[in-house]
Amino acid sequence: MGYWKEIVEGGWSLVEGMRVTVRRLWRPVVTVQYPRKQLNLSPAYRGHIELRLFADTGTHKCIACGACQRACPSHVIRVQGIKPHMKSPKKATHYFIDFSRCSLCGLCVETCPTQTLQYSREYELEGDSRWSSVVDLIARQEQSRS
Amino acid sequence: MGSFMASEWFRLIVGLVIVLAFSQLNALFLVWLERKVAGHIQLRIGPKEVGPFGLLQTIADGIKLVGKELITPRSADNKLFPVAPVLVFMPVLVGFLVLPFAPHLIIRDMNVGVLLIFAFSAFTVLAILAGGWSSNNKYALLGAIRSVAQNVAYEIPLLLAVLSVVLMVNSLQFSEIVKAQGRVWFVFVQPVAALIYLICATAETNRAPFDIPEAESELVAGFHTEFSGMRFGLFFLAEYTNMFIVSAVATSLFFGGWQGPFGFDLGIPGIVWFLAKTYVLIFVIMWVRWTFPRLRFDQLMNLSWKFMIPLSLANLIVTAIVLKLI
Amino acid sequence: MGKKELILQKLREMLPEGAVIQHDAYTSGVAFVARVPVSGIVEAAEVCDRGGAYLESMTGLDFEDTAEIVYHMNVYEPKSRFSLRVLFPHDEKIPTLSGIFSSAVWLEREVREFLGFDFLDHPDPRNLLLPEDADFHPLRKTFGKIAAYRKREEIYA
Amino acid sequence: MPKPIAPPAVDRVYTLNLGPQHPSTHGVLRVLLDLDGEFIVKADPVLGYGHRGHEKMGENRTYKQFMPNTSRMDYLSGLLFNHGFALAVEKFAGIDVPLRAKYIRTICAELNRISSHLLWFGTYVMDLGGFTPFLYAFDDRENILDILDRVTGSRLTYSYCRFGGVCQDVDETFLEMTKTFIDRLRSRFSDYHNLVTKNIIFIHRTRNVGVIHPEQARQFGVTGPNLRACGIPFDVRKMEPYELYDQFDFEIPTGTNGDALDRYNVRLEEMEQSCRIIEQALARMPKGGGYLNRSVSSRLTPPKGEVYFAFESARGLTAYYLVSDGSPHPYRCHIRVPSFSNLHVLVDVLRGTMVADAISILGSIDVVIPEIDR
Repeated sequence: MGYWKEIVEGGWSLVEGMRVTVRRLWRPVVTVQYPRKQLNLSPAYRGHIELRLFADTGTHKCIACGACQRACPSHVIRVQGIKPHMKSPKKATHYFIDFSRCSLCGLCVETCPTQTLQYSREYELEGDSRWSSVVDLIARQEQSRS
Repeated sequence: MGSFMASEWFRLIVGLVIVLAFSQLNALFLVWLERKVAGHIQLRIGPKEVGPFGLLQTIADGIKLVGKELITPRSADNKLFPVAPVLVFMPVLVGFLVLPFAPHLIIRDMNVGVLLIFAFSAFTVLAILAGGWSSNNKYALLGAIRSVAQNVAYEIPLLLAVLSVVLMVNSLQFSEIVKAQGRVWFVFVQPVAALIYLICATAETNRAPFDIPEAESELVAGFHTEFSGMRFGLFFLAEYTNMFIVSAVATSLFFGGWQGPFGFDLGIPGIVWFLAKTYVLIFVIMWVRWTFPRLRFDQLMNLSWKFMIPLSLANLIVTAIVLKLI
Repeated sequence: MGKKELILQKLREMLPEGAVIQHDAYTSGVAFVARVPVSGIVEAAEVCDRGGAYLESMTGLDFEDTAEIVYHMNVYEPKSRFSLRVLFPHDEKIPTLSGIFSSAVWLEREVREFLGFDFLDHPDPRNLLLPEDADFHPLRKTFGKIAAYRKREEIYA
Repeated sequence: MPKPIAPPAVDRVYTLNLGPQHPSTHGVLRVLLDLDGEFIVKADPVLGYGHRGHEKMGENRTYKQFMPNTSRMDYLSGLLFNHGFALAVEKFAGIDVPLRAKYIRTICAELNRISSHLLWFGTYVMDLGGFTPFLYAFDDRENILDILDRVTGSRLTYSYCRFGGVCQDVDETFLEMTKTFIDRLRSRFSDYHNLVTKNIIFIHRTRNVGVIHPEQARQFGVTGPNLRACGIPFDVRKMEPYELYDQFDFEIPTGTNGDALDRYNVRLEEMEQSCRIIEQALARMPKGGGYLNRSVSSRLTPPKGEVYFAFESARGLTAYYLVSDGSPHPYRCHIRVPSFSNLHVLVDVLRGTMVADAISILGSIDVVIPEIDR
């Protein structure tokens, strides 16, 4: 008799399964239509690295010490700087970073002594070739400022 | 010219044109409906971008498929390979000839209507086997062999269930069967046969939970793995047209064709009743597809040989006895 | 008397004096370490297998003076992992444990392809992760940039 | 028990290539199946498509620089791997962690375990042909990813733990979101049971399919939910309690005959247990107290010697075996991965089953291939 009981129970389980799916039919849709509406980013979102704009000096405070260059596990940062003259601190002229190989681990942001690196909130980066992802952050900041 | 207009020939040609147009539009609409139903069941939207409510999405897919290159694998059987999709699609159209849309809207009200539909629907299995075997791909071969075994196994209970209805009306003509359901629909008289018919119909059109031949997660895409472009489009349209025919036959056999429930028509014309019921049945088939997992191949066979066929035979015998007594 | 103590006792009888060191504080993650000669590894593994242990992981270590394989084994009991260590020169072949533990088949294949330590009559000596025709051994200290090539006693004093 | 097949006539056996591009292999895996009709005679997985050399990277990076690698091995339980690596180095170098950081790490790790089990649930039922539960499971999983995104900043590859704590503190909204998520997940379990667990087709597809015997599991070193489904309650959180797991009370769900259905039930029950752990952790979490022990230098040099630290990831016992020669770079960094042996038992279990079952069994042991390829 177990055979018939199993069939009845099986049939009832199928009906119950269908009840679950049909109840979903008129529930509100969960997905967001991306290009039309955009989700708001989480406060701690880690976008690609960029130089912070300090109010007092109006520009970044990168002293080209190379701490981030050494801390980066995938060695994607190259910093160059000059000392205008003997007494003054060093100032960074070029800050190259290869976004396509950066794994966004955040070690550079943590080790920066002058806290001038921060995560941006941009996630729609694109480029036509692999080399277009090698970016000079300083030039980028000049551009965004002007 | 006038006599030609009223002659039988003209009626046939107009009927053919209407059938082709209706079946194509219907298939496109069903593809859109399936994606919308699947979307909303899964808490997402389904096609929305192309045209109002995404209605032109299927047409856009069709144009894309027509535009795609027809790739033929080098080692494929180049005589059978291009023919297989046409073989699948052609018999499905023939089924429209005898469908009872409305009292006088049957193209060819043959007295062997039911037989004709099931004869031609059995032909698609041959075409699927041709398609699967000729594409010389292991997955396609496995899919084709499985679909042959499945269709053979589910053809028998399907016909037995239909037989018990035909026995009651003792005529194979669709209009006779629909007229016989004037007062009460056969689904209340023959509930078991209706259930068996629906299950076997889903299996016949290779729809989940019986879609073993084109099981995505196992056989990549089953028998139509190697087909690209409009060849795949034909397989796709054939499946949806087949689904329409199967539910149209179910409405006319069990749910009273163009008649309203229990005799009162509420003034709605016959064809609206017929299409409404057919689309409700199609919705049920889609609803089943997006709810249940897939049966394994041997369970599928056991379900048919050990459960469906005995049940439909018993149902047939009971119908015969009851008819004898009344 | 858990399974671990049974295995410990049998290993003590089988191995020479001082070969088995016990770490009760479980600091480095093992209850005891058994230094096994190359000839006795199959026998020791059979003792562990009969004692109900399973071969958890197999790690090859490449030192300047010697090569080493560490077999970590565990029993389904609290805090009862132990390890067998085998020291052997780089080019010597080690008897395979695939007869005793079926998991050893893949583990040995991986050690062989990454460190180049060969196993005697291994059932399936193909490469597991590296391409079939790869003849280099990446985890050898001589491969690529050498961070540091140490002798064994510099690390395990 | 699958039908014991007679030795196949040589000419009838043909090899079918399952993968590497196949919809239901989780990651890039190719299995050479020797088939006799529908039944599998021999299965031989081909691995290494996703090999990136994590162990070699471990040797020429400092301990801190290796942290991003850990969440890229098993990308479904990235936080569990971060947590394990941080604990391994803390135990090795003797770093103490503030209590609040311990609670944060445990909550995030258990959330990550639930999200990994949810993804497994969705893909497993999809392997069996049911497409809808996949979307429901991902709908729930999306909540977890948003919660973790709020705190760690990324959705999958977290690198959130540091030696001595975590890199960012947790705010009130995180705690509320977790609480509401747990209640919402509990209410969804009844739907999952109605839709899948009680479904007769699902039961027929999974009962007595891919049975792993306890002896077979011991031979191949299987751990995690697959082992517990054979009836052996072996869970590292209970066997070798690390961090706070000895202060929470939660059970270890076990199955009886080790088939796909038992593995399914064990994992669903485990999700429930993780919810209980998170609730207890939320209740006992101290308000104040730092989230990071700042006295740890970035060029950390643990003492000479070795440590073998095992922890329970979503798929089973995972362990870091670190050998240090006193320099900031580890001398040898070996990672014991559960999927390696879980997939290995498949070679033995698949013999004699059908192709449709092969996919079901592969799905039920919940294997992540990049974790094996390392």
